[in-house]
Amino acid sequence: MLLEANGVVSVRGERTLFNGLNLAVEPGQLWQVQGPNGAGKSSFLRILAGLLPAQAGQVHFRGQSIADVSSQYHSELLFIGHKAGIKPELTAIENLEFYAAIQGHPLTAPPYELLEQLGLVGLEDIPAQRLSAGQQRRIALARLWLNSASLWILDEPFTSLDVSGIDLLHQRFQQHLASGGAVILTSHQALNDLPVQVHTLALEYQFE
Amino acid sequence: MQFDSFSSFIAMGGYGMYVWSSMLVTFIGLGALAIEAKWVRRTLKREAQAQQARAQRIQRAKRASTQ
Amino acid sequence: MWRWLHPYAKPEATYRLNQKLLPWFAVPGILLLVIGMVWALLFAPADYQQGESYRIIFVHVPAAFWSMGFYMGMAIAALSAVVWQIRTAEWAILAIAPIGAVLTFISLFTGAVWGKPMWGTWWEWDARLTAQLILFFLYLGVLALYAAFEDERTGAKAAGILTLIGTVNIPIIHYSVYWWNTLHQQSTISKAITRLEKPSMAPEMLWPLVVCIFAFMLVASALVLLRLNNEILKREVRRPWAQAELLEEKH
Amino acid sequence: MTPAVSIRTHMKALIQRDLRVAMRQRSDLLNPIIFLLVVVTLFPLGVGPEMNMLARIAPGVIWVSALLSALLGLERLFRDDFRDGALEQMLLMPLAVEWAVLAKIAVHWLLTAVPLLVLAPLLALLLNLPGEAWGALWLSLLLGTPVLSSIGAVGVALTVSLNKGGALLSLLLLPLLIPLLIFATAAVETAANGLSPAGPLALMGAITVLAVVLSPYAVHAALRVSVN
Repeated sequence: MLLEANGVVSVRGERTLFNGLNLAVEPGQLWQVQGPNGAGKSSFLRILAGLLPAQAGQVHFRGQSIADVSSQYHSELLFIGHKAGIKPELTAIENLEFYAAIQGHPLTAPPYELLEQLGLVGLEDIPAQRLSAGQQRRIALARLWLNSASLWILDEPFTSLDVSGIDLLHQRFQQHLASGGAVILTSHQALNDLPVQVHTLALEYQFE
Repeated sequence: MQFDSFSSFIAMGGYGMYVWSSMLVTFIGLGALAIEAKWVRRTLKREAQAQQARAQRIQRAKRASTQ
Repeated sequence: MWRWLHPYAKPEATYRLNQKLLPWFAVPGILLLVIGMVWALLFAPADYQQGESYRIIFVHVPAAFWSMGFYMGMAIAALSAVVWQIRTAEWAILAIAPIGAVLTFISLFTGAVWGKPMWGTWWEWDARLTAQLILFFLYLGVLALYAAFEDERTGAKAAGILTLIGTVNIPIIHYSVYWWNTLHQQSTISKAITRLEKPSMAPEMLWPLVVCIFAFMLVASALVLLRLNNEILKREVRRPWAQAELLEEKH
Repeated sequence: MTPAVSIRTHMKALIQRDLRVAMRQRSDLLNPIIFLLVVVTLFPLGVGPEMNMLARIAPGVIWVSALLSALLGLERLFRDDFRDGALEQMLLMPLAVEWAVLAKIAVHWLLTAVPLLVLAPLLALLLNLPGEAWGALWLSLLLGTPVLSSIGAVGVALTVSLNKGGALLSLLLLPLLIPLLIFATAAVETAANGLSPAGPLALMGAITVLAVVLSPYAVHAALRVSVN
């Protein structure tokens, strides 16, 4: 068992987002967290990543509480949240250089080919603030090719990607799952054309 | 010629420190402006080269996609 | 005149004109500067009161003179930028401001260094020095405002407006500072400064000073042209003519 | 399997990135220091140019102005990182977050204190600070600025998710910085009177060590609250 959540409770303000959520992720699995806006999809992902404390319940990574093994957990985790962590003053290459270095795969050469595949050709050395939101998102997603984390937690990775971008991402997911990794993501789109089995966890909007 | 020897020229009647530091700062200031202008021009040249490389990359990508 | 000037409001034409003008400022400027400095340091007689230390005047006065002069130049550029929307004038503001700031700094520094042996203190809150310091801040303000804008076009516009406000303000600042200084007039040093800086100069001192003032004007103008061309290229770097211009040269 | 990455690599990468970002917005670095210079200039214009009086108020004026200018640029420490999500990524780094915080504090110190230390003699000169006190002023700034950066980091970490900005931060931090102000000005004044400033400076050193060692933990806790 790679990641396991037991009875996770989250209360934001006066509202209970979810109560007693369970999830068990095995290597090679892709999980989609579904639900309407405000159901707490992002909060759930942030709890799984260890950014947000849960009001109750535990999250275990390889059988140990993530709070106890946070260092090991974070070295095997890749989290790309709603805010992607791309510094707007730096170029795509400089941003990726940083993340590659801290993930233990320092870049030897600028990853032009990868950026080209992601539709960022000609934009590699322009400060990210001059690029569109979608293009900045692609820079963040390029990190998926530049690390060897086993667990990916991605918040709406397909937003503002075009068809070929989505295709490329699907391929990468497939590779990752085949090599024993796992993916947890949220998405508004149905993942029908993904050539792997998609496990789903549905959240419902709680009015209380 | 107001000074009879080089050392008296450097000494400036005991005010050497003041006179020469003034001259130094003045010419460093003006020189820095000139050097900065040259330096900016060089970064602009690099920018133009980067632009060229970028255009080539885009063209290559276009060619690859039409094939 | 407007019709004659108009083609030069086009960036490329201005760039070519500047390139042509540059040697006419730079060469005589450097030549005069060398002549002036040699004359000032080697041949001009020593002052009977201040000895050799007065030779600082040959850099101090030109710098102080043109720090004000270039602010006026900047103000004219700002006026043309704000009133007639000439883009090259906007860039001229940005080309002049750092040079004016450096000249102001030189005048402040040399003033302080001159003050030390003469009045025994590096700095005195004398009206003239204080006004010069405030001028320095005005220059820095223009530069900081421009740098704060992400969009260079709006930044240049804002800097132009600030320059004009500063121009209106300079006389007011000047008089208020002088008034403030007479209000607190207790030190004899301040009076001494005013007295010392208005000497009736002997011609053998005056001439090298005039040469230096001219030399500073020419050299600083050459620097303005250099910077203005950089500013033009910075904005036109995507245009074919600028690309060709930049990629051609080798160094 | 992800290769192990040392703390040094992490801190180096962080420091390098932050310096790069700072170099892209140089004006943000210069403005507080120009502000400091202008504020110091205002005092003679306000109280009159009498050199003896200026010499007497110089230590306090310089230190109060330095505190105010330090508060100006302080928000930058975490605000931008919070907005673009880099802060989350920092909390997810596989090293104790305290190290990352320490790297951020070090960069902030480098970018704010070093210009201040360079400018300090000029400020002393403008306010006619007696020559004997220049060394003490410089040392007090050298010892005091790490405290500003590290206690400032705690304040910014606490307020970064609020859109309240500077006033709240000043309200929060200035009371905490009062001891620093007291010891620093005391050091400069004793030196100006020809006595040894070692006592107050030693106390400042102790405060500095305490602040630098403890603040990363406080910042970490505060960031956990803010990044929600």
